[in-house]
Amino acid sequence: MSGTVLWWGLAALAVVGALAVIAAREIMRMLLALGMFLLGVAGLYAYYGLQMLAVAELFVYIGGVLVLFLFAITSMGRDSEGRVVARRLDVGAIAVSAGVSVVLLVALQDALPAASGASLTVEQTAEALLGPLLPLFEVVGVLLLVALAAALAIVEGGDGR
Amino acid sequence: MTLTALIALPLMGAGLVLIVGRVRPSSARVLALATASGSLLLTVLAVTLPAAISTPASAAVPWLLRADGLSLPLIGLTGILGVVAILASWGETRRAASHFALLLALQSAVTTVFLADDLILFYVAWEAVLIPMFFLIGVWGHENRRQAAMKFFIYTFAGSALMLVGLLVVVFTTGEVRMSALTAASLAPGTHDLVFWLLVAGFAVKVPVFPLHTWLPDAHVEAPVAGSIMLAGVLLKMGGYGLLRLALPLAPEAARAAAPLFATLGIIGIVYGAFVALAQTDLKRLVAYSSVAHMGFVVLAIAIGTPLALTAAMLGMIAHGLTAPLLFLLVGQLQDRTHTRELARLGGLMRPLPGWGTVFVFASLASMGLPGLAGFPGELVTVLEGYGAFGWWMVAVAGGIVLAGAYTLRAVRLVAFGPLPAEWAALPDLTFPEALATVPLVLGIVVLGVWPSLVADTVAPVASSIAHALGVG
Amino acid sequence: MSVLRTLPLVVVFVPVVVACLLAVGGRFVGRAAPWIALAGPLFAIGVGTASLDGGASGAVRWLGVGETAVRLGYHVDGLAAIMLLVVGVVSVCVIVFSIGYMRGDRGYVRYFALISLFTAAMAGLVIASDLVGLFLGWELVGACSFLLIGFWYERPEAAEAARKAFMVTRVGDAAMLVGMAVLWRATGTLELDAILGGVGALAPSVVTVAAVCLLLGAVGKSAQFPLHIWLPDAMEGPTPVSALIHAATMVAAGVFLVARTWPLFEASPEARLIALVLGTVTALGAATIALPQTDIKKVLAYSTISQLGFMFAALGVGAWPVALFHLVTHAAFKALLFLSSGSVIHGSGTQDLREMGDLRSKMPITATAWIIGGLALAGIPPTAGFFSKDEVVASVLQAAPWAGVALLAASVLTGAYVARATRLAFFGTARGAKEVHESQWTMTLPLLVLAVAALSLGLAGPMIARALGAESEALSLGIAAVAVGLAAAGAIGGWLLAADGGRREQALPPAFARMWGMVRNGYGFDTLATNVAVRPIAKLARFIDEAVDRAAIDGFVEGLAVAVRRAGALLAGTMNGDGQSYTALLAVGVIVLLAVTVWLVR
Amino acid sequence: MTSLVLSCTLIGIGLYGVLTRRDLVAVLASIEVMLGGAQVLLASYAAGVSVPAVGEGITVVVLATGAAEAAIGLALLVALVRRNKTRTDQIEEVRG
Repeated sequence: MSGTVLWWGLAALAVVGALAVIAAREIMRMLLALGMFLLGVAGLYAYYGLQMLAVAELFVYIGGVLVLFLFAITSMGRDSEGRVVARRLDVGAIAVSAGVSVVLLVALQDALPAASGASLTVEQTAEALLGPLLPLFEVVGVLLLVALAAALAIVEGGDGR
Repeated sequence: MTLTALIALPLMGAGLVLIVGRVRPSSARVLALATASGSLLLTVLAVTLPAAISTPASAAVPWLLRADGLSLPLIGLTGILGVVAILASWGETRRAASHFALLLALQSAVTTVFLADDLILFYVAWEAVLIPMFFLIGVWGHENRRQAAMKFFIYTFAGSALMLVGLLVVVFTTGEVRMSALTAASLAPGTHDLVFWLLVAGFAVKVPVFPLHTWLPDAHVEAPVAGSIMLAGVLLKMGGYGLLRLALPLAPEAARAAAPLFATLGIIGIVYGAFVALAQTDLKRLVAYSSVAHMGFVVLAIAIGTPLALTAAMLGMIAHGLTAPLLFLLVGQLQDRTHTRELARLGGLMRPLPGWGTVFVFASLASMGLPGLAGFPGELVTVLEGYGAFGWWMVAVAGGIVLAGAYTLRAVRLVAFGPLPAEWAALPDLTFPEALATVPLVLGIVVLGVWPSLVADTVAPVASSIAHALGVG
Repeated sequence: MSVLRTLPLVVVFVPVVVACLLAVGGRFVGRAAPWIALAGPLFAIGVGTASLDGGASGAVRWLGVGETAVRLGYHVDGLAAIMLLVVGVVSVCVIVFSIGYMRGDRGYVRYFALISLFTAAMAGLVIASDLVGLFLGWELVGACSFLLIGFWYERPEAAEAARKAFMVTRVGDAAMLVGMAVLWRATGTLELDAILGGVGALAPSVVTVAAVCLLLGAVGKSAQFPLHIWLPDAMEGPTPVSALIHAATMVAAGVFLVARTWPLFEASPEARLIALVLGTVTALGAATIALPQTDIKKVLAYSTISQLGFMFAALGVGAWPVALFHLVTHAAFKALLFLSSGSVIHGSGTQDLREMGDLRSKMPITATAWIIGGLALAGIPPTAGFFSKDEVVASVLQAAPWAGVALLAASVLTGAYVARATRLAFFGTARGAKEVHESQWTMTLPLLVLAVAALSLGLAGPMIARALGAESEALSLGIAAVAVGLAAAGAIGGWLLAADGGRREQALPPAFARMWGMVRNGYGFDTLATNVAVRPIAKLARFIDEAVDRAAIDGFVEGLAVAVRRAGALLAGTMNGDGQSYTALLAVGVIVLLAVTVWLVR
Repeated sequence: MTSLVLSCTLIGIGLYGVLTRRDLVAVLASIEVMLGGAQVLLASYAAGVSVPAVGEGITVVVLATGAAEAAIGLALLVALVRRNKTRTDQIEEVRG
């Protein structure tokens, strides 16, 4: 019983966070909302027994991405401060996004296997990553490296076009 | 092997003319004329000595060519018009080399259409014809040539797209690509109607069958003289040839079922074309609509379907292939002098231009079907056989013939006869090349008018086999 | 002579060759053109005389598939021989006459080339042994008439008249074509002896329809009511042309056609009745119109229409040999009258009777020639006209009294307009301003030849009847006397009418004068025909061109193009640079795709 | 099944954010939200995969790509800031 209550709590946390992100008036408040959302997600990972992933989420997203956002915002300079204007309630967008989620729901509802309650310890994950999934892990490394280089290229070479 | 040569010679000539044209523009037209005359000679050889043209279906030659009673007269006509078109453009100076090259390429493509025995080659050649024609109208045309060229291209292209679907249905359901091997039986039972109407869509636009004709006047009015000659002379015949070669033999029941519709469209074409021609103020548009009327006869003859009627259809096509180009040639020569085609401004031209005037009256009489000239045999037999097939509708056709006389005589009255306006008093009569260009057509019209069985006997066997397939013969 | 019998086709080929020769080598030939052009008609006379009692025949396969074939052939029987003679003699006279008449004309050589071509076409028409050959000649004769009426093409009236003539005759020709189609369907061939031999086997309706169609063709060509309106206008052509084509040969082709296909008409009472009615109406009507004419050629034109009406009436009652006899005599004296009027026009410089007067003092030969022709036309013995017209009136009176009486009335009128024209032109006081002179020998000689013919042909009746294979009845004196009496009475009336130079005619009471003018205008039939036929067709043509072709069909096609272009523009509008609208579109795409896959998978 | 509903709602919310927010940063944040939604779904079933570790491994990969994407997005943001265009409607080079 307590498990489901926890799940609902985390889910609520994530959903409220998400809503706050898209509705936030002020940019800093949006970032906080994003953080809340990411916390919810990390909690859900933990709930599903993926401890390693939960921890990774905390470090990479909340620690890394959120900071990146902060950095980007501060470097955006004065004028964008605190003036995050959201469009009026756009009915068309609501329809589209609701449509997408409903369609996804219908499409995937019987496609997924039954959710299992098993949980994964960090050791098991470590063995998997360094064992059969080693090439996968390497690829991930390369991916991140490329992303880094690209980011630098864009920022540095930006004005050169 | 001469069949392949028939196609290759003009094509090579075109290439040569392009090259030579760059170096010495003046000699381009001479070389073009030489090539055209060479291919005409070859055509005459092919027509007179059937033995010489047996093309073994050797592996070496990937595509298959075949010439029989249906295609021989048409390639003969193409050969003649090739020479006439080049003579008609003798005075062309703007980018002459590519002009003549395009004319030769057009002639080669049209000859391929008439000789192709392979469905795919037939389609490729059919589309290939559009390209030089498009450029001929688009580049060397008159005022709003681009719009006319575009309309011509898209209209015929749309039709031939449907035709392609039809051809593909045939190829895939029967697996057979060679026309000579294809018969109605080889087609899967269900596909007859589908194939028939798809093929007819492409051919009907080309003929043109009423009401798919509105591209013709615009194309003709804007096209240069040589373009009009080839367009009226042979391009329209590709539609008729397609109907006789493919649509009728492959789907006889559908053809017979559609005969009344085609007859009606044909008769409407005759009367409608005549009426509209009667109201024209532009001489070239008038001749274009007369083509619609003449092709109405061909459509009616095909709809009748008896062996004699199909032969009459062929005769009608060859006759129109001589009279219409002659008229367009004359109108072109007139426009070179008076720079106008408005009937209202012309008049009494027989006085300053006796040579041109005489040929114009001759061509008009031929175009209105005067017995003794090319148009008469086809129209006579169409009415004779038509009464058997469609009864009192022939009165409408006879009315059409009278109307043909009406608009032709009106044109003669407004252009050649009557008082001579002062501005045309000093017009120069025909020069030697211009007169020479008319000679092959005039001779052809007289010979075909006096001795129609020259063409009829070659067409007869094929016509009776088609009619037999239709169950009418 | 016998070699000519075996080679009848020479009557067609020689003039054609001559015509081409003159057309091409015109400049070199120059003044010798007429003498060369004589070759054709002389051969026609040769073959005609040689084949009087039956000539050669032959046929060739013209156009066909397997056994169904259209054959073209010739057969010179008595009828053809007579026609060849008529064509030949009149052509010779006309050509010789034209030497003087056409001298100095720019188109001198072209004129003789066309005359030669015409002779060829007429000969071809006459000797054809099948309907296609006949139709070939028939239309070519029409074309030559078009070119000759419009010979002085610069004059708008001539150009208009030429077009009108060819158009009206082509209406008749179209009917003929339908008739040929009917016969082709019924008998599978167009050869005359096959058709005429098998008339008995044909269904009555087929025979009647075919006969009526052919009759319509004849009515068009012989300018019978209602297709007569082109002949008076055809007078715009040179007078020798009027003499040859519009008096003797072409207009007689209609009568020849009915005679040639007589078994068909014999089997169809309805067709004969139509011929009788049309003939009688035309004979009487045209005679009334001829009376008030002021142009000498118009008088003769309406007179020709009237005389042809006589022949059609004779055909209507079945007396075709009599009609042929009258055709021959009419050809002679009408050609004579036309050529005389030509000489008068050439000499006095005018065609208007009111500007002539007392021409006999200056132009004695022409005057005598005209008078002989006039007597023949009126049917006064001993001229040929008396014999032939008498037989026509006699046979018609016997078969259809009402028609006979009408023809007698027409004879009265004929006498009247001949006398009136004669007095106005040749007697009384000279009213013309120009100096009048007699024509040279080349013009007066043909007049004399034709005058002799007009006098002597009456006796040729039995010979012609024998050539046609029919027995000739004896002359019924009673009717002859009545006819001559009436004609004489008419003549006196006409003579008085033309008193003191035609001023009495102008001094008529207003009511009568207006009616006189209306009759001169051909009862306004010409304007009626234009309003009923020509103008509506032109209006319909314009309507079809503008409304149907340009607006409806072309509009649809152009509209299609515009619609496609506008649809394209609409779609392009969505690419407005707003990244987010792109994502929205992308999302919509995703929804649709997923929905479809889900729907399909289920 | 419930995780699917959650994930779909999160994706929907994220999408709404992407479509409506004018500010680039907000758009990027919304993209993060959508990504998070997807990852939750993946996580809920990761354990259920036959070889548990593989499920885990895949989620790590997804996590990594998410991070990489965020990095690129922010880099773009910085570049755009340098050209002082921070509003979505100011970027018009893609106009058709």
